[in-house]
Amino acid sequence: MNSRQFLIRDLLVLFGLTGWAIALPGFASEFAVSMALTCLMYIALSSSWALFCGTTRYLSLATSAFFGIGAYTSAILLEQLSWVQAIALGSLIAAAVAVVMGAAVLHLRGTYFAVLTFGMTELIRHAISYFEKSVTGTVGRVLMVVPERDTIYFTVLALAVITVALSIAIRRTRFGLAMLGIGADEQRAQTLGVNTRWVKVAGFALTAAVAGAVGAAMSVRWTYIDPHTVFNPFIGFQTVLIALIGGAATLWGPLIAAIVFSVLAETLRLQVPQIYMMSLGLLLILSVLYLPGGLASLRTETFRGWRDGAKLWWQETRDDLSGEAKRHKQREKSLRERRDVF
Amino acid sequence: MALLPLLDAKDITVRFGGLVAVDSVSATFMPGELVGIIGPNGAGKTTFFNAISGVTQPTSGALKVQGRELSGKGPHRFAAHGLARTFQTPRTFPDMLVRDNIAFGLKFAGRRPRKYIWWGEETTVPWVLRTPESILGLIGLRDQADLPAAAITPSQQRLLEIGMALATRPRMLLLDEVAAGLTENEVEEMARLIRRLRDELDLTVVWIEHAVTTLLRHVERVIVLYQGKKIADGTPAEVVRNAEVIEAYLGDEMNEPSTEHVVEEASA
Amino acid sequence: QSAPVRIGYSMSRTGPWTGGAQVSQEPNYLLWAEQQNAAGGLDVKGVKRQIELISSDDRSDTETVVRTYEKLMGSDKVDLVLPPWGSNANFAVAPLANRFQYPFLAPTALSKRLVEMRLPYFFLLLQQPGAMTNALVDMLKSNGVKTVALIYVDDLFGLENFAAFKVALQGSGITLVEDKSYPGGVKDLSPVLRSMKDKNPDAFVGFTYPPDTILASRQAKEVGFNPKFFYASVGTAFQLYRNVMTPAGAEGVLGMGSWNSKTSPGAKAYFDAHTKKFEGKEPDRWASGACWAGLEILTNAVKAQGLDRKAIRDYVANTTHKTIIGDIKFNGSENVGTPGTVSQWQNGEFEVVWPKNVATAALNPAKPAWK
Amino acid sequence: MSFSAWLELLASGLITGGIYALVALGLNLQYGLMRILNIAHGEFLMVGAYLTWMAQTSLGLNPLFMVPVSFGMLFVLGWVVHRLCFRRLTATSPNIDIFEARGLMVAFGLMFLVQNFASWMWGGDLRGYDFLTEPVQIPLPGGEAQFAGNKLLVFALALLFSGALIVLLRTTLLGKGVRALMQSPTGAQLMGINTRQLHPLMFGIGLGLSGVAGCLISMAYTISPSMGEPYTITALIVITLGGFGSMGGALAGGLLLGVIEALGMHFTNPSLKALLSYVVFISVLLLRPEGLFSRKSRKA
Amino acid sequence: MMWYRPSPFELGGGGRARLKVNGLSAGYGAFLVLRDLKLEIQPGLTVVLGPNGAGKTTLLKALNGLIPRGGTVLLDGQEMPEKTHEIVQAGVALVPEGRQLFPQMTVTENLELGGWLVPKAQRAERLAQAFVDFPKLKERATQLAGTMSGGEQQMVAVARAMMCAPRLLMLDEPSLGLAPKMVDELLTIVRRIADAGTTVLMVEQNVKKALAVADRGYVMERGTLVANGPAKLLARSTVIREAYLGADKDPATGTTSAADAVQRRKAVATSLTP
Ligand SMILES: Nc1ncnc2c1ncn2[C@@H]1O[C@H](COP(=O)(O)OP(=O)(O)OP(=O)(O)O)[C@@H](O)[C@H]1O
Ligand SMILES: Nc1ncnc2c1ncn2[C@@H]1O[C@H](COP(=O)(O)OP(=O)(O)OP(=O)(O)O)[C@@H](O)[C@H]1O
Ligand SMILES: CC(C)C[C@H](N)C(=O)O
Ligand SMILES: [Mg+2]
Ligand SMILES: [Mg+2]
Repeated sequence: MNSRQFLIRDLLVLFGLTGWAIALPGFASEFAVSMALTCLMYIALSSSWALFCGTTRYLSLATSAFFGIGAYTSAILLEQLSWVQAIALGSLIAAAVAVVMGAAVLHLRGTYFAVLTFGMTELIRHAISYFEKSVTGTVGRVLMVVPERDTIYFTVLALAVITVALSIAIRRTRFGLAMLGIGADEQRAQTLGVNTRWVKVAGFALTAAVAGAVGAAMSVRWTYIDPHTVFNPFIGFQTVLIALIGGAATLWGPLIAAIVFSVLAETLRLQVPQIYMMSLGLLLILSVLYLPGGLASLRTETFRGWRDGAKLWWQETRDDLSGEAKRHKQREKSLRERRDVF
Repeated sequence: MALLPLLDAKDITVRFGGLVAVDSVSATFMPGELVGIIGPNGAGKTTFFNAISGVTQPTSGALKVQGRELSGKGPHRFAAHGLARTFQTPRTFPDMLVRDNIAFGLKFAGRRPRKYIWWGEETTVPWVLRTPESILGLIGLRDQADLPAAAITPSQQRLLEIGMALATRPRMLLLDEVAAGLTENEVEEMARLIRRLRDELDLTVVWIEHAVTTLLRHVERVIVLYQGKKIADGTPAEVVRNAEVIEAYLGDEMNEPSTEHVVEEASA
Repeated sequence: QSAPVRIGYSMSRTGPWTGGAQVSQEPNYLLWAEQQNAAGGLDVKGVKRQIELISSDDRSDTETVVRTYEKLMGSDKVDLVLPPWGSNANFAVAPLANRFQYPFLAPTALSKRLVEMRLPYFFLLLQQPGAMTNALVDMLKSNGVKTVALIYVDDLFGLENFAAFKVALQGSGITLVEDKSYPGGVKDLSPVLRSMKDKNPDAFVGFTYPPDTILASRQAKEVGFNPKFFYASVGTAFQLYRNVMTPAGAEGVLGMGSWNSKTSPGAKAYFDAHTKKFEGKEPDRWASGACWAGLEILTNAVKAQGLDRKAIRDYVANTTHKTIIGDIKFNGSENVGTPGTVSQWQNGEFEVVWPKNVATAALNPAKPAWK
Repeated sequence: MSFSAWLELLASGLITGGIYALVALGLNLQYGLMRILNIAHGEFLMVGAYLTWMAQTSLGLNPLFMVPVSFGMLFVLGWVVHRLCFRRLTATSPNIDIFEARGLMVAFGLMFLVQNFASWMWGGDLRGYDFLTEPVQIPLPGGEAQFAGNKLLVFALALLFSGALIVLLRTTLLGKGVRALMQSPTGAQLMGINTRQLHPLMFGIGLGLSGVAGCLISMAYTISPSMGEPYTITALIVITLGGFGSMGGALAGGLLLGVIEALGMHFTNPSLKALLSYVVFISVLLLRPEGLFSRKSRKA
Repeated sequence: MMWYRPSPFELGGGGRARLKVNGLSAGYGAFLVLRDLKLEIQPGLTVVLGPNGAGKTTLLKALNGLIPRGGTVLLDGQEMPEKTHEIVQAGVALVPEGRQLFPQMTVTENLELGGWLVPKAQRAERLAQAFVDFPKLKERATQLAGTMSGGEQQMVAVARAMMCAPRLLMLDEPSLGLAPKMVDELLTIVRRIADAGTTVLMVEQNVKKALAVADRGYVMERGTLVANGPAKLLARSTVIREAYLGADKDPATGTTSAADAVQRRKAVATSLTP
């Protein structure tokens, strides 16, 4: 397939999914819609995260900061502004914060960036807590008027669709390529003519805008929000986790993972309440070990690979057990490509 | 009409802590020149390249590209003004295909007529610099086009580095030991390729190489760095007779029979 | 044999809320269902029906709580629901309760704001900050306390209690010599306690959560800060407190508590049943009682009204309920039947010591030294 | 404020800081040296704490006895975890960045697994026991201060373990070997390093140290299955402050953080404590990304 | 401690190792670069020559266990172990292509790690020797290896491999990126090592200089060995002169056996501009 065919395929898939999601509240149960809402929330969050962080390999843990900022904005302003305005403003403020944060920290790579974004999230959380406590004399906000559930649903759906559409579009532009180049070798990309600073800040702001909007839309479901809930680092962690499970550099990976992960987690939670988190942890580990490219890399060959791997493992174990002599004979046969380095 | 130098570096100094890696080096490069830079290991050649391509901020000094002051600007600005470079240790995008490595540069090509953005191919762009395929043909990596860059040998990666640099459609090409690890014959091939690039694409080329005999046969001017300082700047013939250069760098390299002709030719 | 009554709830079994939820709330639900089932089932207007509990873990996550209750009330359409743990989760489900018209008798929600929302289906069993702090100030004042130093946790619980406490102090003649807030999960309170010790107040008051309650107590012992009245909040009523501090170490410590097994025969029966079922694990002397009382109210409501949820609501709202912790009566959402109380550790038991009419033991007005 | 009050304040900050440093030791090996961002660090610490609690309450063992025992048990656990997870990961990850990302995911899985294993095994309640809570008088110039015995013990052992690690890594090539291994696996093998042993060994030691930290912490604080996360975060902050992989740095970073918090708490408000430590943390990262106490300049 | 298992060979050289390779094949995944190779390395200094992509690096990698191999490799009559670290413990060191330094560690640390298998006291001795051989490294002892210049890094790589006192030292293009004077110095050092008893196998592109110091040479093309013999004879052979020494100065007829060079010339033969 050439790139145009890919584009058409991607758009068709997106349209199909959207149509299905739009129809959902019409026929599905209360719970299914609620579940879908969670999926959509993480689709938007992790797709937008992957859009920037997956391609540039700047592992940001600040998603919860933007989510929280969006949430607070809508909580404070929902009484004065319309729903759409509140969300737009939430997303705007989150993006603005991201620009400032990005300008300060985007010169640090890798671990430092991850840890710093996390630290900044916590800083924002504590700052807001302190501000609320000492200035407004309360922590948290109670939302008296909240929109209908369907309004929230369609809003988050729209955000998810926009995010995925953006991802489809941006991968094809210079901007997308520039982010890819930054991920591969930032300085090299620069010498090839990429204004990396601008690209990074813009990309970071873009993810933040989405996270802010999602935060603004979702948190009204909780009636009461306080910094601890909306800046909960786990929102950020989970976003990263989902994107990585799906394949951070892929288009559909985060989407697939958001659905699979949320549904799986929920199913396990309801079906095997005793050990569901353990099963989830185990599945997660297995998926990283045996599906390192993420869910998006799942193909029929993958299964064949597992089978061969299992065979090989069995052979090795048997040889390990039966001693060195046998292994020597087998050695010449096993011209394996990858070797265990460690 | 006095030609404007393509690149004018004045008193470039780069320090790393207490170490002065480049010590107040000035050099101008005129359009169409093919200049070699030589010097012992750690003389500051690469650092000088880094400084004049924006990769390292010089501690002091001024840089002008075609009369425009670019000191303190990021590498992308230099690229936009037609400066392209290779890295001594190849820095290709390892996970991308060889072809996509080239395509990347083309996307951000600096010296591109604005029209190109809207109307596609521009006729004034030399045909070899239009598509990844033609550039790959030029550097001889067509067969490797669909391999990830990580899978090709280091010497091939050096070729790819040249391709990536060319893809930005530069005016000036900075080559850092692109012929390292090649046999003598292959270095010769490389030199011819570089000369053709200069002649036919109208480039200015600055070339660092330790294969002095070949280098000196092909360049018109040589700059010699030693302990961060420029100790000579002139034609190969002048340089090979410079006592300081012989002492610091060449040793008895030029006395071998196979290289005598260089000296002869140069002095003729 | 008629179909079982399906009762759903979501509970924190993992995450930060677990500690409280697994002491004050879920064990009671389980005990209640077991007792009812053992007695033939829940009496639904004269018909005994088994109770089927439908529960799941909410990971201490608000969104999960909301989703679970949407499932229980919207999709599964269970007969009744029991509330989740803590103020945050109850805030989130309160509007849902109204939308789906399920009565909620929340044992661990504590906020004036929740009362102010005036949700007809939502009832808060625990004494609210106003009542509790009034009782506390009343007690302090009656015992000649002149100065108080106070710490409170930086969240709704701490802030509301602090605010109510300040209101209660007005006109009492007691001065607040120092008040400091601290973030939850703090690992060292000794600098604060040392500076409070220097001010030598008559009483120390902490609106704290269990880990911090224990931290503050231990560190008070560490720095030798031993005011005549040492009051801390959530967690003092836990068996854990006595285990960690040892009975001698806990002696004289005051805290939020409103009942123990001496409060009423029902309370004793409940206490014993709980301890038996959970192999020595005792219910806490504050919220557990309220939780059990809520279950008693629900049992009676169902007996009287069947599973008609509107009728149950009206019954709950308009009746004065006799429970193990005394009479409960609702004004709007708030329980105004149970008075604010203060309890104190005495000889290994957390005795209600204030107000006198519900006291199970006499107040010891001078805390002995830490042991 | 009197001189002795100052000293007292400093001492209490140092003690808390010692605990911070102790908590960071294991993660510093795993992340600082091996680039395994073990987000389940706090969970393993919790396991150490629970083992100690169990030994104390049901078997009546002295918690001190559990220091070596929990080290040993977690060391073995670490070895096994490494064999089952990280060995394959290191073999299949094309580069260190990808290894780090995948390692993070595995660690998340471990976090779920371990945390919920603990809930399932021991229930979600808060736990604790009483051990050496008696205050001990410490003579200070200009008076004396008192500190809980267990805190002093924890502090002393924190110093001891940090010191032992510093010595171990200074006098042997073990630490350098691990760092080398992460920077160039091929290069390390070419030095004759048995990478298949060194890696699990260091991971095991890291986990063992988490176990020790958990054991000691259970003496001073209440424990619960969800107690891990804050400790992971503290550890991360401390090792970033001190410079990844530097044991001396982590010790200094931990102590510094403790003192800053104590002073901040005394002079401003405990609520500002968290804010303060994050401000310090972020400024350090922005101004000296290689850590406050590392002399070598490392590229970010 | 097991990680410090002393090398089974006499430290300080004197091994005079002989390497016998028979039926060696190796490659990358399904792609075999070397097929059924047979060679014998005698004590002394052996050089392997060959154009780009001939498979020289592949040969060294296979011998050192960095890629899986087929066939028999006997080191002093003993089967060569399979895993790299075991091979190194058996006394075989390699300066790999691409150097594989530890970029975030100082020069000294890099060298120390080179002596991983060597007891501490001797490690210090060897470090001192390395600093004598490469005075530049002594000067830069605390610089991070990754910030060194290309040539300086090459020196670190060579010095590091020599730290462990191997009985067989393999060098993959040790002169890469070195200035001419430095190349001479390096080759002198290599010669000295060979004379001191360590067997050296060196891949070099600097054909003339390499043959001048080597005892024997192999020529490799497209994965097979096409010629071998004493270095003096090889240096005079036509194969070598034609293929590597740039004997022919006429641009129109210059020949080379490197496949891609031919291709390159073809491409350039047509005009580049419109
Ligand atoms: N980031 C750095 N920090 C410290 N010193 C540096 C740094 N980069 C380069 N140097 C030192 O500066 C000097 C000049 O290095 P440079 O790379 O320019 O040398 P070079 O002339 O290119 O040498 P070569 O021919 O070996 O490539 C060297 O001694 C090098 O060690
Ligand atoms: N990682 C790899 N994956 C696939 N093919 C490879 C890989 N490395 C090398 N090759 C191929 O194997 C062949 C031999 O490569 P090798 O590196 O051994 O050549 P060489 O003789 O060392 O060349 P040079 O002089 O350039 O170093 C080349 O054709 C190359 O394309
Ligand atoms: C004190 C508790 C019963 C209420 C709970 N701490 C909360 O506010 O979430
Ligand atoms: Mg250089
Ligand atoms: Mg090679």
